[in-house]
Amino acid sequence: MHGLDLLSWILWMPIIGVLGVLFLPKDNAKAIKTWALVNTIITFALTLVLYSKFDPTVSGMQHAFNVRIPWIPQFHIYYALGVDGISLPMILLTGLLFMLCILSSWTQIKKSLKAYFALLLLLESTVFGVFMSLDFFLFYVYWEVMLLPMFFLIGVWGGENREYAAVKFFLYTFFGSLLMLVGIVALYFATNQSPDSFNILALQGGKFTTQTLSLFGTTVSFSKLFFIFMFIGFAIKVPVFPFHTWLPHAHVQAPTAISVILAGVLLKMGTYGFLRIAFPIFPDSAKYFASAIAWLGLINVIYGALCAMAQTDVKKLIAYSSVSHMGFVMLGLSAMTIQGVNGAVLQMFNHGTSTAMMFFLIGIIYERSHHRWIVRPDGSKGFGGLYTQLPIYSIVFIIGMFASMGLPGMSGFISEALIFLGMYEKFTTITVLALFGLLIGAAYLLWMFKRMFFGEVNPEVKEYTDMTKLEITYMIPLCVAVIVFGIYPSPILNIMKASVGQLVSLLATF
Amino acid sequence: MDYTLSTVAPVVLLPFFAFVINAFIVKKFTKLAVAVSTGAIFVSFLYALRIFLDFLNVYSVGYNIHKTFTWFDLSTGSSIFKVNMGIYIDNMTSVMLLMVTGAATIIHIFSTWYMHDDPRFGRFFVYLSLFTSAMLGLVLSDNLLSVFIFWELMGFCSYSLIGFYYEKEGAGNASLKAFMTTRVGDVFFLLGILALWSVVGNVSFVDIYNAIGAGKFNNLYALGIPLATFAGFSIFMGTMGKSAQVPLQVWLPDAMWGPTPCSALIHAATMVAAGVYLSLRMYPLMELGHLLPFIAIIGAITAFGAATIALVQTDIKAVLAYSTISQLGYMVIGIGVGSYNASFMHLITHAVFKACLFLSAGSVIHSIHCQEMPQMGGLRKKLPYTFFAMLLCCFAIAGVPFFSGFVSKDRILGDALVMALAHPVYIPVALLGFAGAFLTAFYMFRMLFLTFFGEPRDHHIYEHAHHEHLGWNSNIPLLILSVFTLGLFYSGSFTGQGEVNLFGTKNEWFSTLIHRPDSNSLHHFAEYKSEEFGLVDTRDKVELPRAHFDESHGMSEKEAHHVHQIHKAGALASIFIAFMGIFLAYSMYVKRSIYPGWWTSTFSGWTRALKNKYYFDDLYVKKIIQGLLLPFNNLLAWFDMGIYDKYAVDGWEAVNRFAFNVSRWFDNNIIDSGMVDGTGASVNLMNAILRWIQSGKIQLYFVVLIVVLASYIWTIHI
Amino acid sequence: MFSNTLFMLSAALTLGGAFAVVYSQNLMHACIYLLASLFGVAGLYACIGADFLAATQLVVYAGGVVILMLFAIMLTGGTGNKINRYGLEKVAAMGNKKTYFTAGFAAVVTSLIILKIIASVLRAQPSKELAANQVTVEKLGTLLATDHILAFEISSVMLLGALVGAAIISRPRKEKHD
Amino acid sequence: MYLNYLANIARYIPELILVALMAGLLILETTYREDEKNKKYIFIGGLIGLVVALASLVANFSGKSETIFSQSMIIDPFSTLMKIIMVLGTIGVFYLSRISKDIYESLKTEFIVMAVGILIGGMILASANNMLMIYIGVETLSILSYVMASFKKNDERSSEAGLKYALYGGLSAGIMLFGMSHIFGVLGTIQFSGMAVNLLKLNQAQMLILMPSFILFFVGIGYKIAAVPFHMWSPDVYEGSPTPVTAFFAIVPKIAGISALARIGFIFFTAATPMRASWILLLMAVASLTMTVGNVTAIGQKSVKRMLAYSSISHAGIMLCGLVVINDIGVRAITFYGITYLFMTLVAFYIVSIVQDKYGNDHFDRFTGLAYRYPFMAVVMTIVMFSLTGLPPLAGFVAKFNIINALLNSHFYTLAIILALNSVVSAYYYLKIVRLMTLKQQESNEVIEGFGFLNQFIIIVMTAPILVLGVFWENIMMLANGAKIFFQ
Amino acid sequence: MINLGSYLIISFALFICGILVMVARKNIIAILLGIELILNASALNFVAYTKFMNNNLDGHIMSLFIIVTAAAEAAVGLGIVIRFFQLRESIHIDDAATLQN
Repeated sequence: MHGLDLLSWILWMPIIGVLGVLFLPKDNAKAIKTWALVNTIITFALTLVLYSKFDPTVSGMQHAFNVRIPWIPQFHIYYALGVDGISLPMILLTGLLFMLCILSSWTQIKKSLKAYFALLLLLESTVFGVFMSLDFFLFYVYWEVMLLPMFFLIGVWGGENREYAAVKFFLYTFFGSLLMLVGIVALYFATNQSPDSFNILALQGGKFTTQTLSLFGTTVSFSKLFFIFMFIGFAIKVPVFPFHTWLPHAHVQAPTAISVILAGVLLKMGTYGFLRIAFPIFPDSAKYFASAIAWLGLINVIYGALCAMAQTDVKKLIAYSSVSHMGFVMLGLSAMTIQGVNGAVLQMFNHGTSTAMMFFLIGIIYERSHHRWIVRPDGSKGFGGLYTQLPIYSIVFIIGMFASMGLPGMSGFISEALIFLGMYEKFTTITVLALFGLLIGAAYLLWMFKRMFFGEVNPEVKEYTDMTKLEITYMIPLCVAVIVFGIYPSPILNIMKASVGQLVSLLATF
Repeated sequence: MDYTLSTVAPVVLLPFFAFVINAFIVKKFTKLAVAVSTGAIFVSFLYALRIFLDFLNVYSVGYNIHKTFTWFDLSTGSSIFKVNMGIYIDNMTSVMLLMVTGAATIIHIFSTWYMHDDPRFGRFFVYLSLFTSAMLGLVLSDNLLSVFIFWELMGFCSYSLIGFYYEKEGAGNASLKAFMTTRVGDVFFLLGILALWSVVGNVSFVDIYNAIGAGKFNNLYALGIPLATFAGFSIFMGTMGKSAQVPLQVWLPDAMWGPTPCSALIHAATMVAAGVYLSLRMYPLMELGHLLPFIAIIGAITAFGAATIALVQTDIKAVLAYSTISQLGYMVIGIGVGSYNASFMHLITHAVFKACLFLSAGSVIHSIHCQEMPQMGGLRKKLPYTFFAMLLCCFAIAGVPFFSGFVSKDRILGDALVMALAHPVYIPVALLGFAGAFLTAFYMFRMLFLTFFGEPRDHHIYEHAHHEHLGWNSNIPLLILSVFTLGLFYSGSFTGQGEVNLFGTKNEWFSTLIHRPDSNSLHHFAEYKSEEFGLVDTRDKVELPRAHFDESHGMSEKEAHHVHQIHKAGALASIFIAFMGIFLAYSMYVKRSIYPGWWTSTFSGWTRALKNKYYFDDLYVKKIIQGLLLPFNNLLAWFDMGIYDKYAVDGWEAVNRFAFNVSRWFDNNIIDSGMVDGTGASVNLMNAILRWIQSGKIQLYFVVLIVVLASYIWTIHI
Repeated sequence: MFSNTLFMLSAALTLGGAFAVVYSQNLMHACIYLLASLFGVAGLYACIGADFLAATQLVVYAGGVVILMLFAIMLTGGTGNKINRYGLEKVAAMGNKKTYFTAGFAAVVTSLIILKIIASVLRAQPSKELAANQVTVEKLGTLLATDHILAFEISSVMLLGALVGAAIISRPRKEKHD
Repeated sequence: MYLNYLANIARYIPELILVALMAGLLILETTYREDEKNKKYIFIGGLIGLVVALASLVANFSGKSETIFSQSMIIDPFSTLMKIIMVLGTIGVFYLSRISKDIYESLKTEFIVMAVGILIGGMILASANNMLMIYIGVETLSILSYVMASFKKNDERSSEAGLKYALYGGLSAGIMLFGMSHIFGVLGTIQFSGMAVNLLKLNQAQMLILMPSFILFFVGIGYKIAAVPFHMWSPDVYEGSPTPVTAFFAIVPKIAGISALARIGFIFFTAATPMRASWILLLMAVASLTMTVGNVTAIGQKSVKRMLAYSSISHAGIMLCGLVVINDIGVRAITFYGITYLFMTLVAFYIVSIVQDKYGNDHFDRFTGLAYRYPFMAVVMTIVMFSLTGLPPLAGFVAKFNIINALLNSHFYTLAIILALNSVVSAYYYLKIVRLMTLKQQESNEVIEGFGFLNQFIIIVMTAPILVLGVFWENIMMLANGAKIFFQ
Repeated sequence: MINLGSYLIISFALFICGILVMVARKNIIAILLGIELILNASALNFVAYTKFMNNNLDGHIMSLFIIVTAAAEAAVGLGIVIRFFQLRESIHIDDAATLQN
């Protein structure tokens, strides 16, 4: 098909939305919102079309969708897009969450609507770009451009300490991505600037196992050094301990929709980076560092969970829980077995839905209470008796909470179980320790739930109203997702398994 | 009978659909929702009954249905990974199914009366339906993973039902405690599953048995422990959590915050029993892992310890809760001493009489709106049917002959005695078991006497108590259940010794059909075939040999005789003990010839310990959680944000500023003051500051330029 | 012989002038010493046949730079008050022990650099016959008008700019803030 | 026969135009009365002259590389491109000086004359092919710069800046000359072509003289591009000078110095002599120091102008990284960097200047809430700041990418990592402005007169290349690729 | 006696004197004197090298231009000094230190 193909449509549709928002009059809030919503719905519909046309038996990139147009021929840089089983779940998730985020922002955002929706749509496009790029340069561009809207979305529409959080988020990520940039360019020369130097697919397969370079007078393995570089770049995004501290700040300060995007999609970009780039390009080093990654993942799980338990701000608690849950993804990746990696990818998707639910819910209550204290700094209860006052909200909260906890029958369980199954034989000790992460994970969520929802109704809480129709509307798809994929994960697993299998068999040969 | 999707699945799916439907309609159509739930479980009961009758009809030890379907499949290329789900029905399952659906039906019916005035009447049934379907799913599961899934779902329902009265702070605490405590066990259970999966390749029961039979576990180690022990222990930890064994027993008494029918169903009859069911299923693994003595001791400690605590409880439900823990302890002893079918039988009998006890207690509570026994008394006249049902149940639990409790508990104790005589390690087990039996009889009758006998202690309450009338959903269920406390339903005889046949029940059908899958008999699992789940039964309908009762249980005649003798002695002892207990209770609380206060004041230290439940709660909550975990968490969180983030991460900015300041300070102080001014040693401070302000910057620049240049030239050689 | 004598005299004048510039405590004197030193340099030029340069040195420095400096000194030291309105001394002292110490340090460091170069130069110096001194004016003239005509032109730009600039900067007119 | 020194004078037309322009403007200025306001013909004339020069430069670009004036000058695509950048920068600064209040109305004409003079010096430096031209170029740049720095005649700080600049420049020029004299002594010529030939014949002892001399020589150019540790004048001068002058200093002398340095590197250090290694070592040390010191010091600044001064130091350091690799890729990278740097610096200074004119100072606080008053300007400033940080898809990123590219191509991993880390540090203070503009609520609704429609339009037009070059950099890259250094 | 060594040493001495003056003096005009000394040192080198090393008159040309630029620089420098004096009424170098971090 000449002209734009499906992937490009998905990629550029939000940009059309951005332009539309920019041309709409500033005062017509409703038109802006509606336009943004329609745009995201179309985008999501396009991702569903992509899903329907996807051939789950193909292990590599789906040739039907591949795009490869020269961009900077001199450097062999292409506008190359593609989709495979690892990226498709992420694309679907992105399309879904952004659509819901527009709805969630409907009433919550009151300041500079126009800029907000323009930036949100821009963010959507960049996220798609990251998940679709097959050209390293393009990938990097999207990876970095993503920072811009995020910076402003946190910084302008965030909480009281938003600037600090935004700057921190920016600098952290920027630091990591610059190391990645060095890695990208190094790869460019390691392939002797061949026409495939920036082609992510062509770089894959462990072509750099024997190369070395000298750094500070010592000989270093090329593969190991740049694996570490890429690892740091992606690990910051995940975030892997000890690069995690931007996350609580960013989450707490960001407005609801942005927290959702951040936790739901952006964190996945890090692990997606491992799957798409770091592991396939440096499989030997990935193997070499597997146990280190596993230990880091374990630290993430336990450390994040323990820190979450100590939080008195519910959003911060969920932020730390993201640290913990992404630790499971890292564990799954480090296992490098089909169970583990499939589990990790599934966990990426599931965490995207469940944590999005949690952040939406916190946003909903925040809109009513304008605080998020479980326990106020003076020791009194911040909430209490929400269950009595807001029954629908509570039930949705329970669903989200248990999905996040990994209750069987909810989506989180399957992925966590697969991850554990995948890693048990390789890292028994780590598995045993990581299991306690599940325990603590349940503890902090339930404890939080108990303190917020049980007991007598606080006088303040009496004034809260239950979820509005709009809020229910955007929670329903997520509720459905966490339950349906908990019972029947095959729709997601089927599309990813071939691609994951390919990756695992590649790793197995090293 | 054909086992197809349409004949088996409804057992689980009907309550589940009821749950799904009710979840949406409950708010508007409460009555309809209740009807749907109750109807669903009743139909489900009929299906279960049909299955049970089929099994009873075939009457074969080897009869089983194993059907699987692929849940999801991750296989690509050469690597195979598949997760199968399926059903596995054997004799044990069919009995369990019948028990669960039966108890659930009765409790549903009872709840329509008991919960009627509750504002969340409908929602209760939603949870109940979900719970029932989860429990049935667990029972039907063919593998540990799905057991785990349903196990956790039940945990969730239990959590929700304990926290049913969410306005109460205590309910929140209790539900949290219940979920977290069982979660400790669950985590280990999951670990066990992982360990088994690594050996077997999946976790279906049959494959695990086969693997054990084929010796696949030999010479395998996990973390330096033999793998069988490791996995067995992990799974048994699951049992300990769910079945409230020491030291994870703390949650069950608190679980009484839930509505009484839910206590009856979940915390007495089914969910807590699921733990024991799991260990029974994994019996070969426990045996292989040499865990039996450990299990027996845990069970004995639980059985005795809980019984002692029950002595001092004044809350009627608390007594029942501790008695549940204690009885679960007996089941675990049964596993530990190899008394497989007695243990299972106790599971069933206990389910029945304990459900009945709870419902009776519920009836009492509903009638007087009070749970404290010291305020009751004399209710016999006002609640005759309840009293009757409770009396039968108390006989059963106390181990009075002809009642179901006697049949099952006696066999466990008998086997414990056999084992104690053979291995000294079991001696404390037997001793604690018998002592516990004595206490059981005592405290159950204490409860009964305090409630129904004597004079009303609180007249106000007594006056307001409703007179009981026979009602289809109020006390008929109790009576139905109380009928099934008779031992003959289980043993086919009154005494449990297999001598009298009645009503055409098969001779000792329970003992005949439920067979211990021990290492000797595992080989026949290799012949078990599994089929794809479908709408048609493709099973090869082979004629199975009908089972016959083997009095010697496969032992040689001499051994059997020896065992029989010991059993007989044990039975006599336990009968004696039961009556002793009842008599003691009678003399204390009815005749008042022994003054209980003397005991409590004489053993005041003990009493205090008992009242505080041996300080387990204190240890867990105050010491471990509040004393260790939370401070550690706070420390960690403080470290994360206060130290790590502040200094290590934001520190780079500080480092930059520091570098900036150092360079400035260096310019101003070292070069300027130090080298320019510092030469004049007598420069006073004021002068220094003045000069510092009016520093000859440009010349400083010159000096720096020259010095750097020199350093370049002297370091950069060609 | 003459050239040797001239060299000796010039060198002495150069170095003496330079040292005097360093230690003189009077700015006016220092300026005159500088002139002497520059004269000495002109003599040194003359010794090795750079006749045109020597002449230029005399003309430009004696006639231009030093006079300019003297003017500047007079312009800045003129009025009777030694203290300005900020309470600062108008014409600074030439320096003190401390500054000389620092300067000495700088000088030592500099000499480390230069000695390194000079030592190598002298070590690598080829011994070859010196050509007789010739008149350089014509050659220089030719070079300036041919090979280095561009430098010649650009220096005119530079001088023009410097002229205009110096005029702009030092025009005593106070500008209005606008 | 002597006339062959004038051969190819046609290639020299751009500079000639500018010389004529300078003289012409001076004459034109004399026709005005002293107190006449708005001498716009000078401005228009200057603009026309620059545009003509630009046109002739563009025409020159595709011509073949050759030396003119008896090898005093090289006209090659590289120098032509660098000159184009300088001329563009000058044009930009012209307009800025026109609208700025930082330069007295009566001195605006002189500013233009001086700027043209400096531009000539810079262009000479960019294509200098002997030491004399280098020296004359540097001096022309410097001496006129001293004047420019003290252009705010009634401001003590301005004249202090000029003073510091003059003194520091004097010392640097002296040191440079001292180095040059020894180089001349060893190599026996001042022509680069001859020097390059003689260089290969040297023995070890002579090399030993040459390397320190080259370092001394380096000082003269290093101080012009404000390379650490020869940078110390620059923050003071940048802060003290009027803002248009600062903008001018941040562009023309830097670009000129970089191109001279690139040429020197190419001519003397392409061959694998022992000196090459030490030259590279020198440049590496200087480049990493320049980046680091520039960035670290920029963090602590309160004045935006001073911050930009330090930031321009660090950018010079990045360009120096491109010089470390003495090959075409490095040259291409710095050429591209120069182009983007030009636009980024211009836009930044335009906005700073306009804000400063309004409030009388340029503290960071003055930018607070700008996004709510002048969204376009805030967006533009944000784009520039992110581009300076090196964020795709902006030109600054592509420029940095090319530098890293050049570094890694020659396996300078350490330097590449230092560059990357420095970018993070720089992000911090660039973000500070963005943060203040967008994240903080506005303090007032004051109208900033400078942001009229025309000025906004011009600023946006100047920002366009930053965006376009970030995405469609192919063509400019080809251009930069063609701009190879030529030497005989 | 008239050889390269002596010339180099003279120029070396001039250079050092220049540095000493530039660093030690507190008077701005005096510092300008130092610059002249340094420039002369370099110019002398050029001439000396022309004579003793290579007989290339380009060295003379360099010297010539050094003299020229020195003059121009002195003119501009003194102009700035005078302007500074007019504003500040001081030619103390320490008074020219208001611009700092």
